[in-house]
Amino acid sequence: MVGTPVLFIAIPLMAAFLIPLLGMIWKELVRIVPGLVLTYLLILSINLLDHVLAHGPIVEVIAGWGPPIGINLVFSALSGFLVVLMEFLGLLVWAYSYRFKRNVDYEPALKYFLMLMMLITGSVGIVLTGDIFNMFVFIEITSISAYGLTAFYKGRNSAEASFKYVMMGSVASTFLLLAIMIIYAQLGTLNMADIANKIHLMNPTLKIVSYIFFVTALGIEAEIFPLNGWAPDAYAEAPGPVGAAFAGIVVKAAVYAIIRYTYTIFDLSGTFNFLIIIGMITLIIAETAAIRQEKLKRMLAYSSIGQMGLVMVAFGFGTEEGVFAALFLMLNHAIIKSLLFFSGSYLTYNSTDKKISEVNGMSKFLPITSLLFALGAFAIVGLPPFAGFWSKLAVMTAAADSNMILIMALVLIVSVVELVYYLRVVNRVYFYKKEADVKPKRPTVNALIVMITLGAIILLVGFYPDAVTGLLHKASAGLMDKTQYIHNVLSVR
Amino acid sequence: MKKVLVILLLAVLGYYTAVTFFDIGFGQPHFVAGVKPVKDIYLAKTVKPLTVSNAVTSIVVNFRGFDTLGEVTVLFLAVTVLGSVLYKKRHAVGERSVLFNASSIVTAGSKLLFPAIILLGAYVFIHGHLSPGGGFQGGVIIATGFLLMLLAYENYSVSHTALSIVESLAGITFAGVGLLGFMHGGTFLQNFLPAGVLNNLFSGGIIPIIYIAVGFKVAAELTGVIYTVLNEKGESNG
Amino acid sequence: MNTIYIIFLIFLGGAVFTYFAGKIHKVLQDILFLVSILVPAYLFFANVEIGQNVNLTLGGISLSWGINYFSWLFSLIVLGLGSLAAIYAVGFMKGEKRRGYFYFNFILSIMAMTGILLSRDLVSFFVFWEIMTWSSYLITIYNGNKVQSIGIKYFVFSAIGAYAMLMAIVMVHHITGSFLIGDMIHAYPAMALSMQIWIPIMFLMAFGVKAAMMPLHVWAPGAYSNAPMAYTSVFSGALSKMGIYGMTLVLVTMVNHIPQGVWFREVLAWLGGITAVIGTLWAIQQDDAKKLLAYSSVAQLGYIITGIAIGTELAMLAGLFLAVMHALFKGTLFMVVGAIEKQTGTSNFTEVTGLIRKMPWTFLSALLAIIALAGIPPLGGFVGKWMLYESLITSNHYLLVIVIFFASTAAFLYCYKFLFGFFMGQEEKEWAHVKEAPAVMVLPMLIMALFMLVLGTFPGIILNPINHGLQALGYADSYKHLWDTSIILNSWGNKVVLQPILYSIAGIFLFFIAFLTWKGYKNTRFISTKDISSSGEVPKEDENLTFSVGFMQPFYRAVEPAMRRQIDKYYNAFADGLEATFEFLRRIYTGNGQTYAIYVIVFVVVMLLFKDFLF
Amino acid sequence: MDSTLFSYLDYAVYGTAVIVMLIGFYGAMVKKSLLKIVIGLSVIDSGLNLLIVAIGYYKGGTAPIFSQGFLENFKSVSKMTDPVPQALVLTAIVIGFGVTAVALALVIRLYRHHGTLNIDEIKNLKW
Repeated sequence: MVGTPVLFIAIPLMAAFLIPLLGMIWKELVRIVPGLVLTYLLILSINLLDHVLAHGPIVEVIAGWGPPIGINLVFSALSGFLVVLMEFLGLLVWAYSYRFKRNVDYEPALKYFLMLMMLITGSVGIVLTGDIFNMFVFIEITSISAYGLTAFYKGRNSAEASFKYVMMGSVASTFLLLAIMIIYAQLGTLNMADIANKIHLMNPTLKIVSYIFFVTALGIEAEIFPLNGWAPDAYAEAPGPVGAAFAGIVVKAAVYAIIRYTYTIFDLSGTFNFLIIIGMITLIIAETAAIRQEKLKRMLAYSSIGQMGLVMVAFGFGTEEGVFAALFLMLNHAIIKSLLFFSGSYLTYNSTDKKISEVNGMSKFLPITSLLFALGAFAIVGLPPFAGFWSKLAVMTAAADSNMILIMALVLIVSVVELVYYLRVVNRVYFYKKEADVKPKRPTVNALIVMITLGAIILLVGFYPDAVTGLLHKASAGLMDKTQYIHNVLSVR
Repeated sequence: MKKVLVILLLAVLGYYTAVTFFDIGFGQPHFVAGVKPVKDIYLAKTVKPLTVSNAVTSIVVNFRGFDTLGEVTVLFLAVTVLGSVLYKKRHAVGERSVLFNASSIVTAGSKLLFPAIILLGAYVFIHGHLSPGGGFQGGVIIATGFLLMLLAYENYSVSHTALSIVESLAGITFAGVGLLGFMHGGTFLQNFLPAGVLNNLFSGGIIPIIYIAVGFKVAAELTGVIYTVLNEKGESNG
Repeated sequence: MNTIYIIFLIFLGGAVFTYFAGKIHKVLQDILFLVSILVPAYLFFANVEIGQNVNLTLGGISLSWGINYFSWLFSLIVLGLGSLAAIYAVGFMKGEKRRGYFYFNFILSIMAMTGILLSRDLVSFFVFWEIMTWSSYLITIYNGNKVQSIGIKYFVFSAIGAYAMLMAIVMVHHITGSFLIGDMIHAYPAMALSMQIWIPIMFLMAFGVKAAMMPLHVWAPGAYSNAPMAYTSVFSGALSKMGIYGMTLVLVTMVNHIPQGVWFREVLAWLGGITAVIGTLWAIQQDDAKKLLAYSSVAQLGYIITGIAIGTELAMLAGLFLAVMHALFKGTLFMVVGAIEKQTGTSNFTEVTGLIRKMPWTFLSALLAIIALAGIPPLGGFVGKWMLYESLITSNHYLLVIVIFFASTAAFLYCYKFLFGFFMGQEEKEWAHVKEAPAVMVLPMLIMALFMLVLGTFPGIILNPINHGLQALGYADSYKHLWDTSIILNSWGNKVVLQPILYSIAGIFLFFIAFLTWKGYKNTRFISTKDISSSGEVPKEDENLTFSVGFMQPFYRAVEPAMRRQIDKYYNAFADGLEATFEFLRRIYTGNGQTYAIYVIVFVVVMLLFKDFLF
Repeated sequence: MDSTLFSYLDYAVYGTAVIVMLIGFYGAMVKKSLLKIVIGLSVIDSGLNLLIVAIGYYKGGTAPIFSQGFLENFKSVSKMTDPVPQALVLTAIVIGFGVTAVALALVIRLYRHHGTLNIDEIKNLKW
């Protein structure tokens, strides 16, 4: 073993504290160091994942106190998969925005990279931690970085978006704390495995209330329907790569938290059906809102919300197949939506309103970016032979095996809606005449490399899904096996 | 209309929340039967092996020290975000919303009080493992000292660079101590110093060190927050 | 490595390389394009052994690729027509923009169709089906933003169909635990009745879209007429046959096994018949040759659907034979229109006339194709139609015979219009410079015309493979069996009895045309086609006075009331209503942060109130 | 819950905390001024913190500090109040502070950008 899970938190924090000092030595360091940190963590996460797949989950205790006394981090196949995904996307976002911020002053650049790094670290922390209060702390780290990143650009309405996000975020943290305290007051512990072990002792009413508070709080971050008012605004107003980070990293962490609570901690009946219901509502409302959008990033944001709804539905099947499908969907969504955000923000680079009509005819000026955008659009609606198809097939298979015919039909009908609005944009990029006052901006080399990498992954997964399915099967088996998780954590001393 | 709706909704929410907590019960053991709450373990282990008097400190810094690291990060981030949100291209020195000296009583009094406040703050965070208080409380006290000075003097200024250096160094100390523990004992934030004697200043292993770092950090960060916001002019056309 | 892999690799690699070769040299691109279609086609027919399957596992799903006689028959259409159209396309695309784009999608759609025929499992079937859909969609919108809505209509219909199929596929998987088509067929008779009914319906929806069956056909005319003609010949000729292929499989392997299957067949047959009538009536009204052919395609597909829906041995022979013939003559006709459009810049009857001397070879192929289409002996269309009538009569569908007969008689009207509009009439000065299309374009047309002639004379050449194909589907050796019962087959083939008669009919017909042409040519005085004025009416300056304008005016005045109710309108109204609802729904996002916070409280409160119900 | 043990005080502490929270919610959701909204949000936090601390309280319990005196005439550890909620509330307060600071900074930005503090006029992003 080359390291332990705690390094995923400790090293970026150390680096975050160091970067302002390093910046005093050489200003370029504030851009370089986060990249180095993320690269190291990516390598580390891949190594650890390799180890975990061969030898079983790693449970690391902090400060030498075994569970349930101290805080512990769990690096299992599931969390490991998500960590690799997040670090990878984080690295890509960093690489994409490396020169993007050239024209920005030193101070904001420093803060941008700091916030970005903490965003990723917070999300990774949410996934790794085995303690509900610690998860709360990481959620707050993630949210505060997200507030800052949303409001990063002056001149736009970014502060408005960010303020909405802050409002929702505060409400979320209130409910989260309430839920945590209810659990603590009943079971006297904050460790997830320990709670899961004892949850059957709890007063059923209190259990339900705390679950409701948890879902509400996490649902705000995970963009569940009535709770996602902030999401389109924040996606639309944040810098392009940050939108990708939201879709690919932050939401994934929140969804992970919800399913961890649903699958492992709580033993309520009906939670799965509940996930299906809210997932379906989210999916339908988001996709219908997306089709009438006039702004590209808002459209992508709604699409992202919709996909998360679908992920919820897939988790709601409650079968291993369903979990597999949902994880596959998460992976595909992270990669494809990032590509769409990356390429989309170059397609509307110099426009003020980021209207969809401003991408008209961009294919002549930005051929590769347009091609990649089209690839992403095709992939996300699930057309074979691209990556999105396999996850859609997996979702459908899981639905059929759970006898959810109606859900299947609804999801497919909504997919048609999704298809229509993506095709409209792609058609605009390729077949419309460019609007006169829009000046295209050529992507920088690093951005281009990032986008091509993502495109290559989409094709790779599309043509050779075996590259990921083995891992995903292991991860989903790990999530389903609750007793094993409890045993793994509680047996550590 | 909206008000009525909100009040109705809040009434339902309040009812359920209140009932939930009434169910839990106030002022008496509320853990369900058959559960051994962690607080008993914490209380038992605070004296031995940790040799810390203040159980809250032992929890905050040692048992759940990881949370505290996150908490410090949240503060650090808040300052960063604040700087990013309120960043303006040219920093005009002395451009403050409060542009007058306070009366001489206040100025003289603040000068007098300032060292005392700083001393009190330092005392609170150095003795965090012995008595109520700790790094956060001490840090806040120190920051109030700076707030007092900023309010009293028109052109009192704090060096941004110095703040950020203190902040960074304190943060590095915290994370560094954690990593040292990692190298020493195999787990992050593990104690690697001798425990000392209970109720002495030098006890509790790494806990005082961390709390001192936290104290500095909180002080620097809160001062930074105050300073950044104070330097913000209130006009709408910025 | 198995030949099948090599075929797909060449297709895929060829598509990519062709796309990028345009950056190096145009001719290189053309050559690569031809290579990546013709070489796999050759390999397919030379090396792929019938009945041998390749098995592989992808993403934990076991797939199987292979071919049987039935799919081999369709691959003949796909790869044969595909190759010829590819050669034609090289000429057609000369000097056009976005050649790389066109070639790329052309190759991919040929690959996808080959893949569909090779698929022995539902997942790869679906994958190739979707690739076929999007590649053909991309070619449909080749002509820019004007056709955007047409393209999207095509794609939406295809997607609805495809998703219906996906549902059926996963349901089958749920029941059988496998994606193999063989397993599905095996398990079908033992399924629950609801599944037995729904699975075929959902499959038929997908295939019905591609085969332009009646309520699902609205995309077809637009898509067919707006794609570049070099592709439309494949689109209408081969791609729509994928629908027929799938439909046949569903009917034979599933519907046959349940008592309710009769109803499926009746409904399908009638839908086919109605499609034929509607398509024909619309075709007659068109002034644009592309539109005309597009509607005509819809109509022809209607016959084919009727044929296979009836499902007797003779009807199957008829349907499949018509399918092959349709690929041939509609492929040719679209190529003809493409050539005319390429040479003159328009495909409208009201503008181009008198091309007979300018483009004689094109005319020849058009003539033969039209004869085949109209079902006049000695060309193949006649044989097919005859068999279809006979099968309808022998299976007691008298009413349907009338419907089909009406449609095919009415088809004469547009056939005539097509031939006359373009080729006959006066030569306009405007078109004096028009030359014959380049050999690359003419050659494929002539080859296909030749095939039509041969198949018309010796239908056994193609009926034999069809017979093999049907045997692969479990039919008896129908060809031999029908030998004695069918009038047409009885007297054809080896024992040529009817042949001389038919030839004399054809000879007389040709002679008549030649005579009229000659006679007419002698007796005409050269005036502009735009010089005719109707009695008493003074034409305005900007009025188009070509004789083709309002060609069938009286006819469609007669049918107008029936035509007014287009299904299209209902679909559009539905889509508009849907979008209006969506517009309303998205106002939930009011933009006020406080409202969003209230939503959160509402969410919590609702959950708290219904907590006993939910959990 | 044994109702005989239930005194009015028991209702009072939790009740007050919940009511403080509700007041905060009301402020955040009804008041039009951005500043009042932020105040509302921090009032929610206050109520919540009160609630959390109240959970850790035991009747007649001492502070969880092992002072010299405590150790000399050793009382039972179970006489101490629960230190965990106190530790948690410390974290919650700090985080609440961070969020409030960010929110206020955003209010400054919004005021600069829109020239108003009325949330009804800050609705450029919708649908």
